[in-house]
Amino acid sequence: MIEAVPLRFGIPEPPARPGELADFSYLDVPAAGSVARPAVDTRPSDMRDLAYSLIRVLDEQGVAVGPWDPQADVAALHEGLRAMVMTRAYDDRMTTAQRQGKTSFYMRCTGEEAIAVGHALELQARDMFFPTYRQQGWLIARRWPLVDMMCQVLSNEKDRLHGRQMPIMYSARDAGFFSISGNLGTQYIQAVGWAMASAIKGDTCIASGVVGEGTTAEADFHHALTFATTYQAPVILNVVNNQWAISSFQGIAGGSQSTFAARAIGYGIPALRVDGNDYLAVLSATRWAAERARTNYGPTLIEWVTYRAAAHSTSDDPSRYRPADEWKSWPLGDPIERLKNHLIARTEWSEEQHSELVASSDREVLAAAKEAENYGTLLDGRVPSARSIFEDVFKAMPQHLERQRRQMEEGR
Amino acid sequence: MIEAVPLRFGIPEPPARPGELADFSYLDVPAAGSVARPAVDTRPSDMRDLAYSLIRVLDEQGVAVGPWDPQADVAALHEGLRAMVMTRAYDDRMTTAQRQGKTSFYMRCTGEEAIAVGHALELQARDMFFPTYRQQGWLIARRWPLVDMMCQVLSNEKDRLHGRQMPIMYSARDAGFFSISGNLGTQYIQAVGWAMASAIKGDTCIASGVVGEGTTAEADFHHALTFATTYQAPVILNVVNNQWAISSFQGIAGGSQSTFAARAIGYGIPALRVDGNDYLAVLSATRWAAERARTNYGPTLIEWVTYRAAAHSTSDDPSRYRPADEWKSWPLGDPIERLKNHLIARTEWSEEQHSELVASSDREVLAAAKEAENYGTLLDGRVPSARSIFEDVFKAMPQHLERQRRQMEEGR
Amino acid sequence: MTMNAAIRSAMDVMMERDDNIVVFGEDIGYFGGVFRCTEGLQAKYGSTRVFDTPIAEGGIIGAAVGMGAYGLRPVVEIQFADYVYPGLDQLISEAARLRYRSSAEFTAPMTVRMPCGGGIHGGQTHSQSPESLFTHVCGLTTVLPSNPYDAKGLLIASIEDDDPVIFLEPKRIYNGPFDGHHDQPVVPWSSHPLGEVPDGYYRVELGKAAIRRPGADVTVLAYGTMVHVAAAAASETGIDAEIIDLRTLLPLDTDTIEESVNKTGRCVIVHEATRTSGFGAELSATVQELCFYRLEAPIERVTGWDTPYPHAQEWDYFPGPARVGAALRRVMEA
Amino acid sequence: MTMNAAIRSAMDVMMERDDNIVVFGEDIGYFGGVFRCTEGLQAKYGSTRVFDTPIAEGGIIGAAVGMGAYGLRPVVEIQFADYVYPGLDQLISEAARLRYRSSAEFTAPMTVRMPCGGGIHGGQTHSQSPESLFTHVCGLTTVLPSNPYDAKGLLIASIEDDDPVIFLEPKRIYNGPFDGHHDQPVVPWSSHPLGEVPDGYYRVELGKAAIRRPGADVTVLAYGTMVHVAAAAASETGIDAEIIDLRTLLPLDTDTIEESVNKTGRCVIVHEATRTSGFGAELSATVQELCFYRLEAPIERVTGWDTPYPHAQEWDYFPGPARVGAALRRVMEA
Ligand SMILES: Cc1ncc(C[n+]2csc(CCOP(=O)(O)OP(=O)(O)O)c2C)c(N)n1
Ligand SMILES: Cc1ncc(C[n+]2csc(CCOP(=O)(O)OP(=O)(O)O)c2C)c(N)n1
Ligand SMILES: [Mg+2]
Ligand SMILES: [Mg+2]
Repeated sequence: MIEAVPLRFGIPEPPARPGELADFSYLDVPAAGSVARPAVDTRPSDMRDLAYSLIRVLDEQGVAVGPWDPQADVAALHEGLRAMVMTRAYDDRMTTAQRQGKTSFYMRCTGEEAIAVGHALELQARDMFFPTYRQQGWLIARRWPLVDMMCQVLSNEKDRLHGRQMPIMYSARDAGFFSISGNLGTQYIQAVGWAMASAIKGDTCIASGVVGEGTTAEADFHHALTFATTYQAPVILNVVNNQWAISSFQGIAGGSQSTFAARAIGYGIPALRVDGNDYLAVLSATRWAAERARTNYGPTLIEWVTYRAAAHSTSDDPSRYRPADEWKSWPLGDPIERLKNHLIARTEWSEEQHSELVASSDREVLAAAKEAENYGTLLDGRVPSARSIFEDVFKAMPQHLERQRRQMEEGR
Repeated sequence: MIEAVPLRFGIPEPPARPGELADFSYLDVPAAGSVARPAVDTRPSDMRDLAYSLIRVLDEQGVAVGPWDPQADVAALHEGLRAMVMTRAYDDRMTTAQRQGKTSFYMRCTGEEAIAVGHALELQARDMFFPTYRQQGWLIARRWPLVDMMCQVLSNEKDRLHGRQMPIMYSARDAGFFSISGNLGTQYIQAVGWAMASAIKGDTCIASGVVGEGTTAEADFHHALTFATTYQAPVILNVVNNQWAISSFQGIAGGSQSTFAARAIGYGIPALRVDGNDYLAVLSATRWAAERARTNYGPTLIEWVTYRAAAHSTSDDPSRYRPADEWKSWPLGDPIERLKNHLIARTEWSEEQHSELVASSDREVLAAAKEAENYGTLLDGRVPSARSIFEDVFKAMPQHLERQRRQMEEGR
Repeated sequence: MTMNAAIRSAMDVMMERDDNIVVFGEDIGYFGGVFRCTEGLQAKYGSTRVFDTPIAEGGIIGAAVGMGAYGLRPVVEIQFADYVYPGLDQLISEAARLRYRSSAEFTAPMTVRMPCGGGIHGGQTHSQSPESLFTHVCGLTTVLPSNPYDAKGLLIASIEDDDPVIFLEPKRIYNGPFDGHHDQPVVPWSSHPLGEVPDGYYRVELGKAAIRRPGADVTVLAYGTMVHVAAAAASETGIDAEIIDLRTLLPLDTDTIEESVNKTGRCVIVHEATRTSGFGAELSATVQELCFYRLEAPIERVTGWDTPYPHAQEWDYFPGPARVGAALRRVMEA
Repeated sequence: MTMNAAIRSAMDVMMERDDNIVVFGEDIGYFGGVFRCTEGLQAKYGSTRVFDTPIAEGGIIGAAVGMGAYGLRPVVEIQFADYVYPGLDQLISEAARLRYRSSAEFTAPMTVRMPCGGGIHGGQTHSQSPESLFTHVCGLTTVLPSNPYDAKGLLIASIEDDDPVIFLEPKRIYNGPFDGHHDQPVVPWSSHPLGEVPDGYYRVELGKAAIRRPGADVTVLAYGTMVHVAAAAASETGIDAEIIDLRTLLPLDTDTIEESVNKTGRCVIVHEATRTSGFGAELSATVQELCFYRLEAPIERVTGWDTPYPHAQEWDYFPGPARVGAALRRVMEA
């Protein structure tokens, strides 16, 4: 019998706090092209190592290398670049609108654009995406109207959601984009349920759900993996590991002891761990997981390793809890820069074309913003009617809600 | 782009239903002694294979072999055998009491006795056990009074829990046995919280929590593993895989795609998968995990592979959903038989001694039952007072409960 | 027909009519559910439409929300209402809000069945009546039948409803109209008019109460098991009570309630759930808002006590005919 | 002192006195919480007693139950009351029941803090007031302060309580006594008497209401933000209302309520939560039970509507001084 030592309480600490030097040595970055690509019908138990590696396609020179190179044609890559640049322009504009008081709140996805954009362009029209609040890139990639996005953010008279929802809580069924919930993680098991339904009906479309690495701690993450494995649901379960959950670094969610991709292993679900700032890796990993799902090989979990370059939201100030310049040291760089360099390396793009793309995106966003603001903003008070807050609680308005609406109108 | 095939919905089916031949070919049973025993300070990532193997000590001849042999002395084994035999005698008696209407409900642990008994005798007095309703073996191994156990089951005037709780929902702080909850899984994260508290205080005692394999699907299983890994809590997380959750075989909880032990891997928690009907393996695996926890190497998950030989509870009839004789084919046998044979092989026990142990245990249980029934049963209505139902809702009874108690007494 | 048979029949009838209806929950497939409410459905419709689930109420309800968004109509079982809490977030934050937050782009047409109430020696984790929690959540419809005929018709209406419906089943009356006299044998539903259940399709509309016993002196508001307890109390006290079986708690049939209390001027509310913030509170508040000037006596609530449901002292907790009768006398004497 | 500062001070004072007190929750450690209520505590007491948690409300509350059973006194933060639902099972089935089901062998002395209420354009997932759900759960104490002085004293009393306490913090009044006039700047707590908060230890007892404004004509029952809204309504209508700040919802101070309503004969109840089965229902039912023969007008409830909390139309939802004033006039004219 061992003699008793006092127990110690451990709590993971981030590598650097404000004032300290950024340090990402905890992340090891294998060379692009170094990870094997198994056939999609490989048994999960034969590819567990994928959960501990990092799938990368673009090397330091921006050249696509290795078995995960999606061999994407140039038009597709231009389309992806357009959407990423537009997404960043959109984020800039909406951030400004919030500062001007035209809306109450906004959330950027800076540095993570490749994931939602690549995913959107790789999946099919009838597939359903269950996003978080940081997947606006999907809507832009699917060319959902910028003006509609903005009207929602501005809660104005043209807001499809009638001002009831907080800014950025889009819902866009026509773009295969499920209504965003303010409650973390709930959409993950819903994505699995949607995929089960598709399989129950013998349909051909799949679902894809997203959570951040912090949200993997919620119950619905576990429920999603359990149901996905038991029913072999045709679903892609994405974990966007952007290293931070508001002020909590990924170690607080358990990232110091393992990868988030590895969570899937214990459920018998295959997992890919992917450089989320490598647009070609995003296309390729999405394609692999989608093909598995579509051909009845079941679910796949993908951990996208990226970095939340901006504040959590307009209510947040990251300089309170992490080095202000941490992003500069992020080993996986900027997804837009990397795709740009790849296209330039292929002589399919130039700095001039890129500056023009950035400028034209800004112009397009600005024009859309002008139009959207014509329909009102939270600031000028041209918001949807109070009457509408009683609608859509139920399909048919029950007596007690009609009574309450009357009372509201009588000022009771 | 692959062409679309209709999706299929899969649902795992047990190998055999009533009328069919029992079939446990899904379980592969390695030879005793074949699994290596790593040092307790081994990194989790260096022993993942333990989650897919099966630790066994007793070979077909009942001889203890291999690195996991606990080298237990004979007295300790006799003590374990006594507790297992007594537990079975107790279950028999209480099952009869339920049939006689002396209590409303009972749950047996037949075939699983080794786990709670071995665990109880291996852990220390100040450690805290967070059990399910199938761990009565712990109380008997810790020699908690049989009469007190019975009075709780009978809800009589001596019931320490004042008849408020359903039968078998024991609470025995003095035996290091946490209050049993009727809500599955809730105790698992509580065990982690208790262990965190012990570490926070620099104490030396550890916690051990239990769930059945079916309950691994609940949220609190995930919470327990997440918190245990993040704070490296000194806790043992047990999964008793007895193949069934009421009528649902272990595949419904995801057991067809992986082992339950493997769930731990993705959290960076080491996992042991152990023959739960091998008493020596139970001692040995418990010792290994407890030593890790006590020496600040953090949590361990143990999957105990066993079989629920009896009905789920007295309200259940397993012949409706599984072959009536399934247990006969169970590859890991009966834990009592196996320990008995081991001791006989060591010439430290005989059939005669065993029959005498069984007989004396029955006598002891019968005597305890007679005494307990003197204090009343649900049948004769000598149950705790109605007044007491208002106590312990809060530490001090608030005004509104005093008022309600008066109203009850006035028949309002 | 027993109440469980009526509930099974409702699912059977609807599954035949609409193959977007799927049924799942813990032990409900091959086994047919711990209360046998789904017996035979898997054999008839196959395990693609009727299947067991992992033990995860949050997962069950969350998956149902996703399926509803796809276009199915899930009918799920929570094994006991006492175990719905792990699924409350998916009910409150998701199922109840989905239509609203997406402006009807996505909806959650689902029915969540769960046995509730005590009287079977189930102790605190097999006896609870959490209905009032659901009625506080806008977007949920809450139904609680008192007999086989209503159970089938209301369940069919619930399944056809395009929004989430909580369907609570008082387990103590699955087999007969238990009236609180636990010392007497329960008469089976077969000998009760409301135990006569048509085999085919029919609806009992949501949001409509039923007057079980017309009366002039006092209005009793009850639902589920308590409807039968109230009837016993009325006949035993000889008080001419008008017994209203609410059937649907939300939306509430305030017209029927208002009319009755305006007539009787007296009101007794009975439920099994704990008293504080139980649904009786909302009923009492509503009645005095609607009928204040007609009330001749204080509205009384007869409820479970504000304690967990005890095991051995179950009948001291259960609001039986004696307690209800005493309340009737008090309001008549007031 | 602001209300968040008062809350921080309560934890600080108690952590100094009792090293069994630990504080944890999402983003509450190094960062100090999204509402800064734990700012500086980790620096002062170290990360063994003040630490961040994974994003799992069920895990936070479940771990707290286990720690309480060990002998610690956890004080946990749920980032928004809207996110407590994943933790409800651990609260309802475990924390609230542990003492009862173990006959006091094990207890859960813990405090669960959570910001509640709207008025910050937080939409439906940052504005909810779920207090009535907690009041229906026997074994839970529910506290909801309206000012910094009470917030500190009540939080200290809550932390010292040997059973689980739900401590709701109306986020709209963290910085000042907002009275519903959203078009006007909020006066800071520094210029309000109840913003004067002693640095040291003191208790405000649980279960005791406070009369904020004595009055003869009508009793207003309110808590949290609504206390200030009611005060504004009273002064703007010139109606001599007696405003009772409940402070603790359960156990409820019925003596103070009864005495006041028996005096005024009129009662208006105000809360921000949705109306149906909100805590106002229990208050209304209780008042008519206690004061039936003294009531001269129907009890009125002024509440949030039975819809999710809208974002852009927040002020159409929020029960402001105009609506409360109108109710006061109605009951006076009745
Ligand atoms: C159930 C729930 N708990 C807490 C919150 C508050 N919250 C909003 S975002 C967030 C951090 C999420 O981090 P992560 O999952 O990593 O996503 P990221 O923001 O990094 O994209 C928290 C705690 C919430 N919205 N819902
Ligand atoms: C939260 C919750 N859901 C459902 C139940 C009903 N129930 C009681 S035991 C049981 C099966 C548990 O199976 P398992 O975890 O494998 O434990 P075993 O009974 O096999 O020991 C179920 C579903 C419950 N008690 N609590
Ligand atoms: Mg993150
Ligand atoms: Mg089991």
